[in-house]
Amino acid sequence: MIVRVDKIMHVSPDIWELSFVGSFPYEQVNAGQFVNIRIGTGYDHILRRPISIAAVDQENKRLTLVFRVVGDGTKWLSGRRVGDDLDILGPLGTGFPIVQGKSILIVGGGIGIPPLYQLASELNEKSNNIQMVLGFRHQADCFWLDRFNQLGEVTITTEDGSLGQAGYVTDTLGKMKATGKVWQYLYSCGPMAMLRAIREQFRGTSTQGYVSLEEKMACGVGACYGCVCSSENQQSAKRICIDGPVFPWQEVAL
Amino acid sequence: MIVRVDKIMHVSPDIWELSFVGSFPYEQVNAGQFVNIRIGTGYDHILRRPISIAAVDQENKRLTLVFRVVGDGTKWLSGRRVGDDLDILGPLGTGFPIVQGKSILIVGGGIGIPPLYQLASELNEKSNNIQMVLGFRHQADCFWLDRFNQLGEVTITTEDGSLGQAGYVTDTLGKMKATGKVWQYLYSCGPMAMLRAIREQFRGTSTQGYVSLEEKMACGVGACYGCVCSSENQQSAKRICIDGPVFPWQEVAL
Amino acid sequence: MSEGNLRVCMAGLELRNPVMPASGCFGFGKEYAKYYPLDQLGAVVVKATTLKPRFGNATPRVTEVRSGMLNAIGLANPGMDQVLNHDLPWLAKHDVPIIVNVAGQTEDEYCQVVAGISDSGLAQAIELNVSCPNVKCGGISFGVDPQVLSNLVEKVKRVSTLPVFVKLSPNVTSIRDMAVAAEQGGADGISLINTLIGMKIDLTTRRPVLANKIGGLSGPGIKPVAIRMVYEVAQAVTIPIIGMGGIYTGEDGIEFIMAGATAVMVGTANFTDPYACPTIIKEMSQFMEDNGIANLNDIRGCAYA
Amino acid sequence: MSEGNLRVCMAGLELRNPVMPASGCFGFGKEYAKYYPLDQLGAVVVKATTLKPRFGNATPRVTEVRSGMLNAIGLANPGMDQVLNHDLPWLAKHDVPIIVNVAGQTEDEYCQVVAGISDSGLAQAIELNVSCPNVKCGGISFGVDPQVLSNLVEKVKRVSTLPVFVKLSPNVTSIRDMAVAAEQGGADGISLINTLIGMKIDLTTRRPVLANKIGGLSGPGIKPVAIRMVYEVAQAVTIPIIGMGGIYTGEDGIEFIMAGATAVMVGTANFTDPYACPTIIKEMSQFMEDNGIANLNDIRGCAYA
Ligand SMILES: Cc1cc2nc3c(=O)[nH]c(=O)nc-3n(C[C@H](O)[C@H](O)[C@H](O)COP(=O)(O)OP(=O)(O)OC[C@H]3O[C@@H](n4cnc5c(N)ncnc54)[C@H](O)[C@@H]3O)c2cc1C
Ligand SMILES: Cc1cc2nc3c(=O)[nH]c(=O)nc-3n(C[C@H](O)[C@H](O)[C@H](O)COP(=O)(O)OP(=O)(O)OC[C@H]3O[C@@H](n4cnc5c(N)ncnc54)[C@H](O)[C@@H]3O)c2cc1C
Ligand SMILES: Cc1cc2nc3c(=O)[nH]c(=O)nc-3n(C[C@H](O)[C@H](O)[C@H](O)COP(=O)(O)O)c2cc1C
Ligand SMILES: Cc1cc2nc3c(=O)[nH]c(=O)nc-3n(C[C@H](O)[C@H](O)[C@H](O)COP(=O)(O)O)c2cc1C
Ligand code: FES
Ligand code: FES
Repeated sequence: MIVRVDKIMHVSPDIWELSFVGSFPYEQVNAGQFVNIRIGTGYDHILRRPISIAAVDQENKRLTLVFRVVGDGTKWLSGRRVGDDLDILGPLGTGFPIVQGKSILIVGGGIGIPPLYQLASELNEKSNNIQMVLGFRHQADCFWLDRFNQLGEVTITTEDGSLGQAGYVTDTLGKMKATGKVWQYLYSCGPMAMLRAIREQFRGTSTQGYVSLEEKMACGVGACYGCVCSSENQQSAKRICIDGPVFPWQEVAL
Repeated sequence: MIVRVDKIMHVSPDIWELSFVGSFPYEQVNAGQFVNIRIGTGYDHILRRPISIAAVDQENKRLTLVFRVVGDGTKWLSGRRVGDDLDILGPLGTGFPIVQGKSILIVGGGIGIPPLYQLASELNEKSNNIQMVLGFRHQADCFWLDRFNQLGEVTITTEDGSLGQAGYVTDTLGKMKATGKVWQYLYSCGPMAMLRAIREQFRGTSTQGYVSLEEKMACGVGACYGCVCSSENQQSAKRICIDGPVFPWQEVAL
Repeated sequence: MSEGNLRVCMAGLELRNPVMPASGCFGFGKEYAKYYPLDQLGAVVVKATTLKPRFGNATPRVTEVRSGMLNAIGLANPGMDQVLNHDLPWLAKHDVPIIVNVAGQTEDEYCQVVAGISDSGLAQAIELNVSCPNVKCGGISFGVDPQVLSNLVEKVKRVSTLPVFVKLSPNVTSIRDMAVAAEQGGADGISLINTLIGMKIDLTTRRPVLANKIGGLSGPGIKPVAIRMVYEVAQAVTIPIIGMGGIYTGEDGIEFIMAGATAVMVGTANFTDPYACPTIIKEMSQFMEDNGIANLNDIRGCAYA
Repeated sequence: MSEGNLRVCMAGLELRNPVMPASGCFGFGKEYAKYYPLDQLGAVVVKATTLKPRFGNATPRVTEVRSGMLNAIGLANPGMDQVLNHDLPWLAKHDVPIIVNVAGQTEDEYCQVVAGISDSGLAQAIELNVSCPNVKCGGISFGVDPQVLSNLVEKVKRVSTLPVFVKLSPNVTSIRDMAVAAEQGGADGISLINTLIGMKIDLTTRRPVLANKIGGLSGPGIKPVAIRMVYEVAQAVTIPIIGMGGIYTGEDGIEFIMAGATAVMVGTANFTDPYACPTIIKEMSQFMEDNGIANLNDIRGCAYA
């Protein structure tokens, strides 16, 4: 479907925030889902680029993405201007389950953080108790901290200690766990190494975890078998674009 | 080189006039030369499109093209707007020789007509006596008639007789020749069939003719041997992009 | 839709139009059924099916290149039993012919799967995939040696009551020899082309992007190779040809028909635009109307006829 | 220019950088000398030269396709005598190595031209074109049969005092077999790839666009096939490889080096931008600097090493 760019701005030196308006099934969005974006109009870029839904504004019928410029596609996207058309598909995939009245830990790393904003918003509305640990490389990479702060207790980590706790999110998680704190649910999105480490940290605990995975995609709708991950227990493949990107962490091989 | 679009307008339903300004060796242009235009910026269209120089305004450093939309490239070109950049090479090729104080017949057909305007302008400055026969399909296809009228005596032909003489330019040429009129030089640009017919009409006369040829081009600079025509006398190939597009009519096989 | 000018009959199959999704680019149909009714299609061609379930290659399995993409899926599929018990029954509820793409590592495996599909009564045709470049010994030898191919087709034909299309690899010196071999083996039709073998290297990691290193090149960039092969094969065999490779528009589809194809398949374009197939059908029909062509037979192979 | 990080030595040739125009895409050098000094190039590779002058095929000979072009020039060239008397002497005045691309229809013809070029002292290397898809019997059989190729190379080597690069056709089942055959015949290096065979049909005339019907596909769209072939051949032979096919940027050039090429050629990109070669040289040098790579040897073949 064709939507219209409504806002586009830097939120850190190489990270952009883009909002669009126009006919889109905003009401169907679940936190953790993504949209698949057509890059250009010719034949130079024939694969769409998946970007997570960072925030949806039901009232104003407006959807916001946050993305890092890493290659041609995201560069093109960052060059859109207010009023430009955008050809998108979505919402795609299976998002995070939204629980009610629980104690929750949300852990995000880098460009995995955007969908956690929509997640925290939805969880916040369902009277959950939310604690967040968000990891960035440097202070300069941080974005949307004020927004996240409105939804729960946020701990920032930076690899170089330029803001918040120094080190990786897992260092901070270790300290938090050491205080005896227990969470019923853990939601996480970020680099594979981070997801793997977190699951290790919580192995044997009662915490139920959900992780959002990434893989290069061709179709984005489950048709090409390009984006699979293997499941922990069975031999069968899971397609990240349709069975995920969010999976209960016991169900997938990280 | 990069030039800037300065004017773009329809001159008939599918024919456009485009002017550009910017650094270009305007003073080096000879009537009959062409520019080679980059279409788009990506990899969808990797071959430049050759378009004849229709008019050059030395004073205002401005060059004008007239082209018909026949495919993707010319469609793209017709979508340029004032202020847009254009990546062009030129002036390319060998143009018409400019004689002085002679009696001259200029014959053009369809989209072969534009370069004849620059030709007539240059010949007009050299005190030549210029007669022109310009053939179009319908009245609606005609363009620049007022401009041509300022440079000599113009006869229009249309295939359906909707303007001027009905029929082909060769019909009109036949009638003109029948009056006993003789021209020292004949310059022509248009469909191959027209050029061939005209040369036949003037075979055995003292008229020295020059024809401007077209062929699909890749490099436009003489390097690929894509655009050849064979010479009448020798076996060797002539490259239309560099040895032409203008040739003395006895030198090429039409 | 009333694209009457697109009706084709091929190897005994009556198709309302010649446009079908290419194997591997349309799953088992379910995914795109969300976007439009599948009965608009000429047929549905499903993912390569093998005897046993296959996970396929390690990821990344797909990557974009200029005017195309590379894939090294590695014949991932849930295996024949699952396909027969779940995927085909679901698809068969739609009013559209089903073509099952079959892959194997041995003649025996091919025959078992073909027999299973054929006996099930759930499909209308078989497409024999002898050209997957992404699986070691995954049929590729069947796709490069005319004699081996001819033998395979003969054996498969014996166990099939359905028409069998043989899908050829373009990665051969003579596509004509392969097509003739398939015809001699008894094939009811030829599908071509599968992907060209390609590679992309990541300048940051300094390694091939795909975990499998090499992958199959598909998309707009390969169309000229595909058109040439259809043109060449159409003059060498009498059985129908299903042409594919980079079809993105109705005009692309028409170009394949003019080159000699009876039907066409659309692969990569589905990823760029999920509505690619219905759009191409409309555009092909429009071209026919605009040019006063009543039936595709009137232009089939006109480029060489 | 001080692209010291691009210096390469190959088959005894010292090149200031590994970037040269591909044969047939740069005439005999004169045309592009108007755009920049030729001594910026690693070498100049001239149009295929044959014993006698050749007019080549009928026109149209070139046409654009998505992300590429088709050509069927048909080895148009002024013939060896003219090349030796006019074109090479002009080029030889420049401080840049000259590689002459040689084509023929018989072993004898190849040998005569190679001997003529070699004896003239006007060139620094020979590139044996055994892969032109646009000429009937125009060398293509040399390009598809390993034994025939090996014999040809052996004979040519006997009459040449210059290093001989063998330019392979990608239109074969096994590029590796062809490369190994060339090496066994005594080749000093391998150039690859020449064009893929393709076709485009004009929907209005309903005939192939090119007068020759088929043509060679070049440009950005073929790069993945070329990279794969360089990668494959680099592991099969010990002689240097000149890689080409769709190089448009410095990163493309680097990708070929990582795949195993020692040098690269730039063809179609010259038509899109006459400054393509010097731009690519600058960009490759910049990549080296940005990534702290002192010498191309440090990344050559790193994708498989
Ligand atoms: C479900 C999902 C949600 C995503 N959400 C976001 C998001 O909210 N914000 C954001 O900035 N990015 C997100 N990504 C990653 C984003 O899709 C890629 O960064 C983007 O496709 C790169 O395109 P490109 O053309 O700019 O780069 P390319 O030139 O294609 O590649 C540049 C780099 O990006 C990597 N890359 C390419 N495609 C993908 C992909 N599909 N997944 C992961 N890495 C890729 C490549 O390996 C390469 O290192 C998401 C990916 C997935 C699968
Ligand atoms: C020296 C020269 C001067 C020219 N001057 C003009 C001019 O002043 N005005 C003008 O309108 N056109 C001119 N042309 C023709 C113009 O170059 C083509 O119409 C244009 O390249 C078509 O590009 P396209 O992408 O729109 O069409 P395509 O999709 O490339 O082709 C559409 C149609 O145009 C024809 N065509 C494509 N390329 C050429 C070509 N190089 N020469 C001739 N026909 C071609 C094709 O055969 C086809 O029928 C000139 C051509 C040459 C060689
Ligand atoms: C992701 C992907 C998966 C594919 N899987 C199969 C397959 O399972 N069996 C098969 O015969 N061809 C397979 N193909 C090849 C396509 O069916 C088709 O032959 C090829 O992609 C060329 O068409 P296109 O350019 O329209 O994509 C696959 C192609 C892609 C891109
Ligand atoms: C117009 C044209 C003419 C060519 N002529 C020759 C030739 O004479 N000899 C040769 O070996 N290769 C010839 N080639 C092939 C190129 O040298 C090169 O191998 C091929 O185009 C792939 O590189 P590219 O994609 O950078 O163009 C020609 C290519 C083109 C486009
Ligand atoms: S991207 Fe195609 S199945 Fe997920
Ligand atoms: S277009 Fe290349 S020689 Fe004329």
